[in-house]
Amino acid sequence: MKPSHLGRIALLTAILALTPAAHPQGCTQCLDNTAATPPATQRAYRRAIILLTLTAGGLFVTTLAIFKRHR
Amino acid sequence: MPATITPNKTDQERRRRLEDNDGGSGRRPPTDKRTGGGGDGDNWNDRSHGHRGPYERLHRYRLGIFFALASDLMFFVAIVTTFFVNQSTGHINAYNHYVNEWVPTLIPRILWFNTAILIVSTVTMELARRQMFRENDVMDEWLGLGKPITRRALPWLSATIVLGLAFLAGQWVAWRQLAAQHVFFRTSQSSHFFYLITGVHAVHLFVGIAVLITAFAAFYISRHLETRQIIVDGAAWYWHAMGILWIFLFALLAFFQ
Amino acid sequence: MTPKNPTNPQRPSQATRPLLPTPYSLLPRLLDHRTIGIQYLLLALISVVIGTFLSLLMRIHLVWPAWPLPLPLPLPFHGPILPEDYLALVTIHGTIMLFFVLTTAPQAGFSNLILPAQIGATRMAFPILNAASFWLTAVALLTLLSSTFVPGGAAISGWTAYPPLSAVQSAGPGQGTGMDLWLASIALFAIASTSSSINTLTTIIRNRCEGMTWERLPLTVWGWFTAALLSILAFSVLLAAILLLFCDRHAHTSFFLPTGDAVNGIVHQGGDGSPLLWLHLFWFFGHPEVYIAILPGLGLTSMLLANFSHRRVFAYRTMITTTLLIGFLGILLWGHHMFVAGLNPFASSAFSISTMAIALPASAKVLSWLATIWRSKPQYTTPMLFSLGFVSLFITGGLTGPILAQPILDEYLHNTTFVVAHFHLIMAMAGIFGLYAATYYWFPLLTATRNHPGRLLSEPLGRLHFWLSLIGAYAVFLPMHLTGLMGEPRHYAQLTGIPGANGTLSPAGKLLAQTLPLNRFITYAAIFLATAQLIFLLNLFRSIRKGSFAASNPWRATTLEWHPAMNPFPPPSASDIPAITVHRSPCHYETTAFADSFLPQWTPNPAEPSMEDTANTKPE
Amino acid sequence: MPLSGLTSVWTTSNPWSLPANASAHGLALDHHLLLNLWIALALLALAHIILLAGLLARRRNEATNLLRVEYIPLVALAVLFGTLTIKAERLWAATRYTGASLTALQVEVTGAQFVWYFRYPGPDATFGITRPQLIAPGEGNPLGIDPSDPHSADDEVTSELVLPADREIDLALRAQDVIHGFSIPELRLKQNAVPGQTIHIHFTPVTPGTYAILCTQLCGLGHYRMNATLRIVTPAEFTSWSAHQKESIR
Repeated sequence: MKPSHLGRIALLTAILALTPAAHPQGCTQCLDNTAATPPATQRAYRRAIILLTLTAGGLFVTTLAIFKRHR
Repeated sequence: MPATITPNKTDQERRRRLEDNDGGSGRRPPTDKRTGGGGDGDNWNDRSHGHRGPYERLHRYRLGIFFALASDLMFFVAIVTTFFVNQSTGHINAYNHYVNEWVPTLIPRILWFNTAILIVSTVTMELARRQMFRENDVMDEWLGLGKPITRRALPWLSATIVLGLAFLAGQWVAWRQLAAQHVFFRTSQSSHFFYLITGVHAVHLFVGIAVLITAFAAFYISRHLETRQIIVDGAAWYWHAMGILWIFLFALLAFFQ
Repeated sequence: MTPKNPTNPQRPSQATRPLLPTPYSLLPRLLDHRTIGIQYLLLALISVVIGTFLSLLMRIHLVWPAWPLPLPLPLPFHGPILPEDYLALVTIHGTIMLFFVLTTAPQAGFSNLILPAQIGATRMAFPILNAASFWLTAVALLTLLSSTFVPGGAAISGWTAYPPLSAVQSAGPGQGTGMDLWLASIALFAIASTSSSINTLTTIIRNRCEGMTWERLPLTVWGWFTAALLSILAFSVLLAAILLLFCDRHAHTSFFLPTGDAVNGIVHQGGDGSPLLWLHLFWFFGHPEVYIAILPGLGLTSMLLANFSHRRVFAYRTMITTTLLIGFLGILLWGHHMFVAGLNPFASSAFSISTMAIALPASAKVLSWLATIWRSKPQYTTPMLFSLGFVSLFITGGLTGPILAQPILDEYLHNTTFVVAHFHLIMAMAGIFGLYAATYYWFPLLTATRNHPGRLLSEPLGRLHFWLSLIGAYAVFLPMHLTGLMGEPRHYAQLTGIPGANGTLSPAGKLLAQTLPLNRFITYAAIFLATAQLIFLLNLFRSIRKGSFAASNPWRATTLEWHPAMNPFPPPSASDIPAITVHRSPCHYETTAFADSFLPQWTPNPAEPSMEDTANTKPE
Repeated sequence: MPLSGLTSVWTTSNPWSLPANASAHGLALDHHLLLNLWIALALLALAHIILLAGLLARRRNEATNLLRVEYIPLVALAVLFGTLTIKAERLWAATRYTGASLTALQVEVTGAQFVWYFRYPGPDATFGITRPQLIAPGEGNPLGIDPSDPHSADDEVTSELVLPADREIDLALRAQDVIHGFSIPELRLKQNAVPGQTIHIHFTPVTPGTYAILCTQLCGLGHYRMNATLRIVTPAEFTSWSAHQKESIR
């Protein structure tokens, strides 16, 4: 096998060996961030907030409408 | 008084005293459509019918029930909100993976049957309610010519009570079936919600049935036609609301888990 | 109306004949809205005395930790105050004051006493429901107070009861039975105030007398209306949240408990609950709740300022709109309590904008008040003084609102005493000033019976009470802003001798110790403020028995509650119940060079209707 | 700029001032806070002057000009509050909308009744797995770190937060039992630690010194004494400190 090949393989192994050391922090972070509020949960909370506000607001306005009819 | 078309003073006074003093004791024809007078040309006489008419009490109770149902709706909305959020909440497991352990609770097939029953009961309830307000019968009954209203409404009312009880029984069966599969209230996140939602709704229906039975008794006890009308009418609106609510809750449990 | 008054229908007695075999004379009395109103006010009075006492205990403990409360018998909180006792004090104080004073007194007490009269009705819509909700409230109060006697003491998680602290029994003393009783009490209160609000709404919409269009409703009625509307929307959500929390505590569910939550070595194994969810549900209720407490006061202030400065309320229709707007926006901004609680930052921004938005209707109200009294040479009666105090406190407390509504600033100020100062000024102090204004103003109607006309509270004592209270209120809560800016957090049982990391005074200890001089001053001011209230109690008890009799319309007011027929004295005879008809919007005064006259809502128009009248009664 | 003038006025003339700021983002926050406070004070004074003037001046016919009295001031207030909101939102976005850079120093903060623990990931820049079952403060494992996880070997747990100045810090906030409030007044920092969640905040300390870490969310009877100390040191001191920590671990 030619030394050049050896060099390439060495480079490749070096890169492969070094990457884990380079990215674990990134991994912890993305993992933690999903743990903080995964998109699904965020969506659920958004849905919850909208549901609460819309229902309450709707009832508020409906009552006003009823009152206005009797005014 | 400005020159507007108003009943004269005495009439007005009589009307007011009646309105304030008779608790629907039926001294006034229940189908009387007189509207109030007075005011200062502030389109008082263009008021909607029944606003000052004989059904004062009835409409008051309807309004009260509307508000009660509104706040009840918020109660259920809060629970549904919790449902959505808990459904999509997960945690980091021992292997440092983010997992969501929500396992849907398979709803027993009998719930479909129960839903059908509840819908039918809503129809019978509405029929019973309609019977209470047929003007000729109301006049007859008020004049003491027999009890046509009772005759017409009672069957539908009883039907509703029976159907309601059937629904509750059906729910009970559903709970038994789940329990047989060892799915209990505390089993899983979704089973919490299944039992909570069905349970709370069942309690509401239980109250509804109690009211219906009261209405049933009222046909024999209460001397005032309007009181009977009010109980049936109120029970009906409550019952309809619970029916519609159940359809939403059922859809939630059946399709959105 | 008084019980034996003929206009009081026999319907209640009929409706309840099957229920309880009470003496026929007593039942109408118990179902009569005026009696119920008085009962509510008494309940609120007892509560406010207790709540004030507890707050004094807290203030004293903060600056003189060693001082034991010299209670003779082993009542709760006797002897030296432990940290858990302090937190129990915080919890009970907050719960009692917000629920049983600031919600009950204006929203149930005065609304029962005054609202029907102000809309020309002879009674509330549902008397039985009305009485039921009062007795439920009373039971709720007793439940709350009883929680201080159980082993472990009362709940220690504050009036917001955040889980897991409130969900796990082992999380601290008072989180066992005490917490259960707290939850039960609040659940009962929620049911009670929902039903009383249903009653209020139905009464306002249905029982108005002829001519009382919604353009002509007094602003107090609008306040009661909006507050009641908010209660039916908010309290049931609280009820649901309490139900869920109760399941978490006793039924092994996990709505608010996350997996692997380890409290004192006990690891919770269950589904993935979310503590944040409680915050959402609670504050969805909690923020409207504080508006429920203040809205009636807003309405009353407008009416009193106009009445005593002998003017029409400036921009009446705008005032109605702003009242409704405050109520409506009040539903949409609960998230500003959660900026640093783990809320999504984007959601924080949204909530902060909706919160800033509510500053505008509030400012509109202030502007209208200023315009109403501007160059009016008002008549400085005690109710007027308290209304002016309300305006001042509302402005002072309100101006810190927009500051706290900005997430970035909340990141520093959240849960500091700055927040405490803010909501005490705008809700507690302004609210209580509103209640005082109402008491001094409506006292004749409170005390009138069919045997003797109503009495007046003593004016000199009232003025003294006002000035001391105003000074006291500012002396207590203005310095509290400063301690907050210095970084003093809420709910701290001690400010001194806090053990640091390594024996010596930790940086935290230093930071807190710096606030001590101010805190001493605040405590002295609090004692002063509380003492000033004794004047009111004295005035109250003196005037109830031997206050001077009032005329049927002592304040020359234009609203219907002063209509002779609405006054229990003299009792109208069965034959002539006047048909009350409303002819104009409230607050019609005419000042000519010779004399100033006023036109009550119920008097028919003079020959030529005045321009403003027609201008004001045209439908929107 | 006048704002800094206001700041100095406030901090010098007022004996009870904000604690000295020690973070990069704190300065802008302080300016905005003081701007707000001065505006509030001005409006307060203005409103009360109008109130008193209106009461003292002699009687005149009531104001009728809705536009001048109500709407124009309202618009002015709307503009004022609007600008404040926009300013605040931009500051908020700068601190909260974006995560920390990958080069930020990672520290995990864990709140438990009634103490703060700080964990440094060590050379492998990765935190070991924690399991609630393993929590045992008595046996020196207050966080329940799983020893079988290779990453956990070099984790350092301290009771004192030591941070290098002028480097971005990425705090991961966690709570074991109940909600706690992590607050460092001098860093203008506050964020609740919620059980079941890991919440990230990032900031850059600038001024070396020792500062107070408080709990600002009611967490039980020991809430008032749940504090810790933050030491901001120079980068050099920090490296030596962490080296010393590793020694102590071995």
